[in-house]
Parts: sequence; structure tokens; C-alpha cells
Amino acid sequence: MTRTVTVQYFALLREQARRTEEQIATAAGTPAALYAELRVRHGFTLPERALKVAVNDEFAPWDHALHEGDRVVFIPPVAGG
Amino acid sequence: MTRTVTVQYFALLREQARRTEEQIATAAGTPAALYAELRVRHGFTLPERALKVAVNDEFAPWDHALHEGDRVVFIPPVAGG
Amino acid sequence: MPHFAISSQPLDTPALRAAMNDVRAGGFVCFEGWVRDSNDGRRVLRLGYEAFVPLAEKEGMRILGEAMSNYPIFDIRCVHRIGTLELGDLAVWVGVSSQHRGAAFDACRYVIDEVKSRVPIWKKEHYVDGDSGWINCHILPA
Amino acid sequence: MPHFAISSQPLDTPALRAAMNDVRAGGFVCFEGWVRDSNDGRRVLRLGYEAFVPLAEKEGMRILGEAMSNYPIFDIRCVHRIGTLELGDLAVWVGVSSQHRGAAFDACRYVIDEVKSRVPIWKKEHYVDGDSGWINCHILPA
Repeated sequence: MTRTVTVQYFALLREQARRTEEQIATAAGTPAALYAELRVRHGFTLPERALKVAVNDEFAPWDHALHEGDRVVFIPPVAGG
Repeated sequence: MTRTVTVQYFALLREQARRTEEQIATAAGTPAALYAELRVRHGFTLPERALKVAVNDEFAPWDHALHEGDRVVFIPPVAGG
Repeated sequence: MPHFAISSQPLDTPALRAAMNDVRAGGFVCFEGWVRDSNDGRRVLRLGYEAFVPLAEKEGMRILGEAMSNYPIFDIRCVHRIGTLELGDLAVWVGVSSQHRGAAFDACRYVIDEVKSRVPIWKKEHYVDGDSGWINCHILPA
Repeated sequence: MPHFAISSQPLDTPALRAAMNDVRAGGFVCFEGWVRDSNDGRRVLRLGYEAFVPLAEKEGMRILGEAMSNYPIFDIRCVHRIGTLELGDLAVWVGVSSQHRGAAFDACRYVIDEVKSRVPIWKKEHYVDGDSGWINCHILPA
């Protein structure tokens, strides 16, 4: 079973993916599986443990069940201020 | 022996003395003796222990030796801010 | 009312401060984060900030809500700038009003600490030597 | 450069703040003391501040010097208003710049605490009920 999700990229991940957003048809059922897939595709240097993840504009656990149409953001280490 | 000193008054002491400044010819040789004298004269309600004293624009001990021409300020409890 | 915002425009600090006037308040504390000319010994030329705005504003409001719950304050607000900032520019502003000053200091510090560690905002430093880098992202694969 | 002043004019906070711009500084903290509408449960109408100016400025500069010695900060300034102040008016302003924010918070708090307890400035509260009184001076003879 595959689902199509939208992934938005920020900061280092945006630069390494060379895009701000993409639609992905994926068999990954969780953010963890999706990141593993995208890390291979885009060559992300940051390991999952350095990131947080948001689904539909809210923080979510790495084993959150992804649904068709979800918007996913992988969040690199923040540095406001 | 008497000396003439200038006493400036602020805040509650100014109101109770009904003046901002006065010249005093006094036998008091220290701020402590001078305050005791002025307290009787003006009816100051604050005891010496509630005050600090400055001589010639600098904090001074209560037993500081007063000289002719000194400027003395008795400092009520402060409340900046 | 607590308010957290992400702004792509320069911050108007007199307006931000004036909006917090409150005759019940005896103390007001504000923090400003400025772009400084060096970091970790490297000379900085400029900074680029970006944010995941919807979540940044949600998380920012949660932090302000925590401050309102945890400290006896009247109001607390924070605005964070994004985009390209030059040396000396204002990156973040936090203002707190309270009856007594201790709570305002504590709440202000709480908010800036939490904003820096929890709100999805990223900072890229551009150095005088031509190099650049995303702060806190220099992590090698496990 | 540290600077302490007593002012009989309203404080121009944007000018005070702008004078502290420093590209070495990453953090700026300021405290403002505002005239609030009540104290100890009494409704306040206005305040009168007076100072023994020469000693107030000396003692204020000593406090700023202590802050410069005790905290890693770049600059610290304080201005205290005197005269008649209405509700909401600014009575005192303290600004601190530093490389890192913790020192700026600590130094700012140190200065306002010390100014309030050591600098010869006095505050008379005028109450809505017509009464008035010098703060901290309600001491009966021993």
C-alpha cells in the first residue's frame, strides 16, 4: 500500500534536497521509514536522532501512522535567537 | 568650639524641616551629634538608625569629624525605581 | 495578551513596547537578540534565518502560555525576525510586564531560552572568509 | 561606557537603547520601572521622585562599575527620572549589552536591585484618597 504525502524542507535539509517541497508516493507508513527512504534519495547528512518531525503542522512521534495527503516536515536542530 | 555647616534636606526631612537647606552654627562635632540637635529643633520622626549621612557629597560614618564649611545631608530610607 | 509572531520585516521595538503599556505594571523587562560579528571565534558577515512558520507560531505561543502560567506576570510577547540580517540587526525581541520585577526577569529568560531550543527557526551564518553553515547542524552520520 | 544619570526630563528610551548598539554584542536586556496604579493595596494617583543628585550619580556609577567587574558584559547604563510622574510614566531605565544573554540578565537585575536600595532617591506616593507618603519612611521613633 502506498500513500502520497507532501514533504516540506527547511534549512540544511532544503539545501541538500535542493527543493523546498515535494510530493512523494511512498510505501513508508511512518515518518521514520519515510526519512530513511528520503535520506538515501537526497543524501541527507543528519541522522534521524538529530531531527524532530512534524505531521500536519504539529510535532509527531517517529512511529506516527502516515495517511494519504499528510504534510510532513523533518526538523533539523533549531537555532533561533 | 562651634563650626558652621550647611545642611541640605530631602524627602521627609525636607518636609519636616520646612526647608531645603540651612546653615547651622553648631557645637556638634559629628553627624550623630548634629542630627540629635536638629531632630529636637525640627521634630524629625526618623531615628538615626533609619538614616545614612553624607558629608561633602560622599557617604560618611556617623562619627566623622565635622569641619567648618562642610555640607551635610541626612539620607532617609531610599526608594528608587 | 500573549502574542508570538514570526516577521519577515524589521521589528518595530517602540511599537512592540508601547503595546504593552499597563498601569497595573511596575516592571517591564525586555530582551533583544542582536546579530553579532563573531561566533565561536569566526568572523560573521551576515545571518539568514528561516522558520517553519505555522509550527513556530504554535510552539512560540505554547512557550508564552507556559510563562504566563508559571510566573506572576501581566503580559509577555515575542517576535522573531526571519530573512537576511546584517550585523547589528535585531533577530528576536521578548517583552514582559509584571507587578514586580523579579517575575518579569525570570519569565523573559525562560521564554528566550525555550524559543532558542524549541521553536523551528534555523540560522545560517555567512562568514567573512566566504564559508557558511547552519548552526547546530554539523552532525556526522551515526 | 557605563553611564548613570538622574534626569528631570522624560526618558528617551529609543535614544538610550540606540546609544548601546554594538556589533560585538549578541544580547541586550533592559529593565523599565513604570509608575503603577497601586501599591500595598492603595490606589496611587501619581508619584514624586527627588534625588540628592551629586551622591546619587556617584553611587549609581559605583553600582555600574561593580556590574562591569562582576559580569562579562560590554556596557551598562541607567537613567533615573525625578520630578512628578503620572501613572504609566517611566521612572527608571537600565540597559545592558553582552556577548551572551545570561550575563546581561544577571547584570541588569543586579543594577536595578542595588539602585533601589543604595542610591539616594526618594519616592512620595500620592493616593487617590488624598493621602500621601514617603516610601520606606514610616518609621516611628525608637
